[in-house]
Amino acid sequence: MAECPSAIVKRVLIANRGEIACRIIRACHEEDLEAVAVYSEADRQSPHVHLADTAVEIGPAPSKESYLVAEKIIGAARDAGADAIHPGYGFLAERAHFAQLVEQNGLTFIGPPATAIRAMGEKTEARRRMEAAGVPIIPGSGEAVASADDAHAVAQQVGYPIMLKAAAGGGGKGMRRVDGRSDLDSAFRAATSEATTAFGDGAVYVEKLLDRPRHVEIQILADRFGNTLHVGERECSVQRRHQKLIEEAPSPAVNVDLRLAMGEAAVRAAAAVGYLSAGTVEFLLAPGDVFYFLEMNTRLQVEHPVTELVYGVDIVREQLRIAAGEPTTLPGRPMRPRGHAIECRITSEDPFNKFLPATGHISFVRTPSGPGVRWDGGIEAGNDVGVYYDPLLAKVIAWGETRDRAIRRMRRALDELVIVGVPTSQPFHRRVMDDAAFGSGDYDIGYLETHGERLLETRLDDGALERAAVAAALAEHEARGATCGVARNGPAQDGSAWLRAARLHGLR
Amino acid sequence: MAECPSAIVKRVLIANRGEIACRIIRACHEEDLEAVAVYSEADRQSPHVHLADTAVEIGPAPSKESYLVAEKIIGAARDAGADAIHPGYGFLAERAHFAQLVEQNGLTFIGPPATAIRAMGEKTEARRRMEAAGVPIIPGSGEAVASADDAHAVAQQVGYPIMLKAAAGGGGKGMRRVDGRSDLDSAFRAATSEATTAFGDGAVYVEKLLDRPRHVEIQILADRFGNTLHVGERECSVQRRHQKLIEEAPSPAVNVDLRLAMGEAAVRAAAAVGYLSAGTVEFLLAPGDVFYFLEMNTRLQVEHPVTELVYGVDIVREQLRIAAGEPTTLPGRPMRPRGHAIECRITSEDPFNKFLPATGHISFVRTPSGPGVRWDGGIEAGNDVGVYYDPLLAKVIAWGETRDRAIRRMRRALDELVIVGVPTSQPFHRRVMDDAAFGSGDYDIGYLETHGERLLETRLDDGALERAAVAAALAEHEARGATCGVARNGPAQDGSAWLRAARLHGLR
Amino acid sequence: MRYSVTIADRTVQVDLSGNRVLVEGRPVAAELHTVPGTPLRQLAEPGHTTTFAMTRTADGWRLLHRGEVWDAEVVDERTRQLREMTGGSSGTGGRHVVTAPMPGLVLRVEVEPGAEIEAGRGLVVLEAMKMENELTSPVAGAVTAVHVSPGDAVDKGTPLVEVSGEP
Amino acid sequence: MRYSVTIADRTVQVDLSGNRVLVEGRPVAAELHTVPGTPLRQLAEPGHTTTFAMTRTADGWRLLHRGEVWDAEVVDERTRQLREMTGGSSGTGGRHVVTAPMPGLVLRVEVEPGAEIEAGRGLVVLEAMKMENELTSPVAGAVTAVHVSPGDAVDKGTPLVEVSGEP
Repeated sequence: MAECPSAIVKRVLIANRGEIACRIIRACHEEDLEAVAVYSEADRQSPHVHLADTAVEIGPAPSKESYLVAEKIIGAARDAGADAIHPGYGFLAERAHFAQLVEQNGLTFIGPPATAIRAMGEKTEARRRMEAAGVPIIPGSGEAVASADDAHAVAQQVGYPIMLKAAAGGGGKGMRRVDGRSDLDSAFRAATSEATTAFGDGAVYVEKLLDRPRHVEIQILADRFGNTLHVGERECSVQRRHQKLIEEAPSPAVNVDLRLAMGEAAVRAAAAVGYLSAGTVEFLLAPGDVFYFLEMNTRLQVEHPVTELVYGVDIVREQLRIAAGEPTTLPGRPMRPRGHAIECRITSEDPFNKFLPATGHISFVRTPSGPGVRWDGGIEAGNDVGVYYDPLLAKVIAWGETRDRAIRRMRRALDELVIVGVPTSQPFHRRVMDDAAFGSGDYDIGYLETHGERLLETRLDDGALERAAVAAALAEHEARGATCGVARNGPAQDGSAWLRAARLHGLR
Repeated sequence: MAECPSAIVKRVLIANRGEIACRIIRACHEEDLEAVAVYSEADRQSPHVHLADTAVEIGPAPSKESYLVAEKIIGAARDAGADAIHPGYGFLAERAHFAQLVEQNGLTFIGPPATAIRAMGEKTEARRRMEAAGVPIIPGSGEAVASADDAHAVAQQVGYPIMLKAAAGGGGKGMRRVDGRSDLDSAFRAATSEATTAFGDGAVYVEKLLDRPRHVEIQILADRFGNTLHVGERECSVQRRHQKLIEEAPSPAVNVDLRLAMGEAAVRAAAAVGYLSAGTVEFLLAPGDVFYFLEMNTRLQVEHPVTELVYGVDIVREQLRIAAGEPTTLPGRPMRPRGHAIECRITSEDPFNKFLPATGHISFVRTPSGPGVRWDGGIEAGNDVGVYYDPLLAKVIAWGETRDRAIRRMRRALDELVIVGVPTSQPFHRRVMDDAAFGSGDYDIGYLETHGERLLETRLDDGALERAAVAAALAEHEARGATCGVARNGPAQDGSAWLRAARLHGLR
Repeated sequence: MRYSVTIADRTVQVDLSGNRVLVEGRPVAAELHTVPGTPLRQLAEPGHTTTFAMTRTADGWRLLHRGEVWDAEVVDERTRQLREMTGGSSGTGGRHVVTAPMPGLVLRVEVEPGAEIEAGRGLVVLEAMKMENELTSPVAGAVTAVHVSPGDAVDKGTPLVEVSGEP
Repeated sequence: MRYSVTIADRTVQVDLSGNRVLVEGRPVAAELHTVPGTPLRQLAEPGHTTTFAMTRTADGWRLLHRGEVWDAEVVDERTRQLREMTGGSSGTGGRHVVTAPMPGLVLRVEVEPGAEIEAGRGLVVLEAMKMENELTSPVAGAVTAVHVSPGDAVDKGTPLVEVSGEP
């Protein structure tokens, strides 16, 4: 496709919000491109609006009335004079229809062709294609099953436990583990119902459930000059309900040979659907270096920064270049990772309350910084966290010369981070960084199930309890005094009592 | 010295403040070491106090009564149970007497031996040693000159222009350029007086002034196992009155061969004084790849982060390891830089008012973040910037795959940075990032003199003027309305006028 | 003034009468300093400095410190004595109202009035932020009321289910 | 209300009467939004959004935007008319008092009373933050007073030298 004329990309609309919109706006500015933000009524004061060169309001807070309305995005692009659209992740990013609509309106879609999105989005179809391309797949039904009985028939061939998965889905929605026939009916109903809600299509298929595999994925970049390259793996086994919480690169379970084998399989997967731009091929890695295709995410991934840090590449920049018809800047040969990177997703979920999503007004943020720490944020003091969107607030990413160093650095960064106004997942991450099971690198997708309860026990040693109690009492005392506006210890006879009190309470 | 018993280092006192104290505390925490901060009365609420595990007050705001009093530092270390002291840069960092005192008190000095500090601190002595070690030196008097006449005699041998330099000094103090005999008397008096004030020793010596050289320095690391290694160069030619403003690594003027030659000369320089820990050998680089020894800074350098980013090392961590008797983690062979890094020093100096130092209360800070941006800060909202200390507030460091990418990223980071409450050097840096002369990489220590005036002209295009004027008028209008507490446009007949006004003025 | 401070079910007595700090009767040299304009407060003790981010809550203070978060209930002596006299307590007996922790959509109701349940039993599944969230009973006891049905949109704080705890 | 806004010696008339925005008589669709609790304000115009950090100054607002800083003097119409009537101006004539821009130590005084000087002539060298800083005359004219001597410690705002500007 080298003869394809270069698209003119000067002004990019980012059809997203939060941290990923900020990330993409930054990449645009570093490439001398103007960035157009879109925002719902709830997001007028969000950081992505402040960072952009212009911003267009696209409707009420619910995503179905704003960020998910393809026509409003296209309209905003036209109004703002944008010539390209970056979808980020989530929202419209993996809707083939949207990619098509963008191109039909004479705009450049910064992502893969609609055909590739469609091919990978229909999961049973993707399985067939992968099998044909020589990419190892998990034994299973291969196509949607019509009933619990049909699912059972497949399960008898491949053996329980099995996984029910939404054919149209991804991201953990419409998935259910089934350990035996007795669980199957309710699980089938739940998966079908959830798939219908999430994707408008209730079809589910059956896969054999592997025994505690690791989730390892390969980053892909493909340009119009025939380069389809793999850029190493990411380890994403710390998950909760199939939602990733912590990612790292490289994977502690992957050596040079396995990296090459998985990378080449991922390239075959991408090439089989005519892929372009950045994408991720997810695998389950079982003991003995056996790996199976899970799905391909045909978009920028939340966890892309860990790859950027160890390979010294800028994946969003590569996307912008590829969309403009330029070749990728990566070398054709396999690259070697330098050091180690870890990402913690800071979400507005309360780990001590079953990770329930929380809302609130963020009154204060102290971001971590210093050597080896990257903050990809989507919030600032003054923002409200509402119920309408994904709870991801920001990502802390730490790089170190070794995995051990990266963990220590992440621990230090999490010590520095302060978010006041909404409960976050920060305490969970902080504890994982101290956890020997995580530190060993020998963990799998059962990590949270196995260690979660222990990790989230109340931790308060005597010294910390006493210090916190003293601080709370002094603060309360000060607050009451300040409210009353009178001396608390009787009338002051001279200035010194006031001085002592002022010193005690930190008044200036 | 491999037989030297390992020192026990568990609790490190940082005899410094501001960004470098924060940097060192972070390194301690990443090495599982406790960090003890010291602070003057002016610094109780400074970030380094918050980051540390404990903090000791050491006296009144003037450094001569706090940070510069060796005995107070030693006493604080004893009180806090520290077993090692990191001096940072400035203050006591290059006082051989202090290093000696630390060791005499049974504490570990995290830096070079007192003998090495002394050898490099006495500039004419250092010149002699360097000459003996085969390190190229600038032609000059070789020793202190007693009078302007003596200086003139040397100048006649090496040719005007010459430089008068404080023998005990460094950091640009007690230095004067002299273009001919007529300037010499006043310059000699000024240099002698400034040297006396700054170092308590008025001795000055003469060096030939090179025609617009570049300032290029080599990072050194030396451990107790006989490893004395060079870790590439830094380009520091953007200076004002010998104070560095912008540094980068690698230097646009240095290729692989020159890097090796300068690196080996720097290693000879360090080895000649029995160096240990991190240090920097500064050179002047003239056209034709000719370089001359300028001085050795026997301490951690402000600009060390650019080296860290391109070589993937942690220089402070190496210092901590070396002090504890461990070997450096660096490979023995010359390392190759990856990508390019630039540092801008954000100081409380007003570039539009001759870089005059300014004071104030910092009410708001928005730090730059995202891919490739490092913020090494020493301030937070709520801090006061006083007159007592160095005006360095923070450093913004940007990494990119190439020099051009690093510049674009720095530009983007400076666009994001907001410091409210005190004028800073930020606008200067922002403009340099757009400057073609800097962008070409072809600049020297005359950069600011040549381009400064042009760079700091008023820049305000019609669009920006109009937007700023409208914003100021709307803010003023809102502020007046809020103050008066009455409707500005006559009595409101119904709610809608209020609503419109509220919408117009951004009230919630 | 004397305060009872309770964090994670452990209570510490802090006496601040007369410009001294007594913890469980023991004198402590502690000072609390505020960074102006921020929630950051620094507790300075000999040999130890702790920085907290502190915000008021309904019954005390929330403290954040190095990635951990603690809720401190702060009660002054008089209030505590009053409570003790009137028999107020925070045991597991009495009526418990489970409310919606965030706005959302009720997907399923998993109990009926009259049901005897264990602590931790799932009561209602709420969809919010695109995730299904199961709300559970804080205590063992009997379900005394169910206020919502599947399909209901609820605001934060809406009562969902009431449980009468075993005494 | 009508405002004269002066930035870097250029003045723009902004008319905010009647809930419209007129710039030099031209209608502009502009709204200013504040991020609560911060100095950040966002000027939204069709096709362009500009975020400023804004703080009040003695005579208007300081605006920070993408690394640049502008001081805007904001004068309402009535005040401007009053000034014009009373002949107030910001020219170079009249008495100029050069004050210490920061606390410091006077190292040298480089002029004497009565001296005729050019604009930019060095007046006093002040040591502050370990640097020598030369303060210069903003105008050409005559030195009418010298208030300090070498060795004096001065606070911010202390008058150092007075210069009578050429009209």
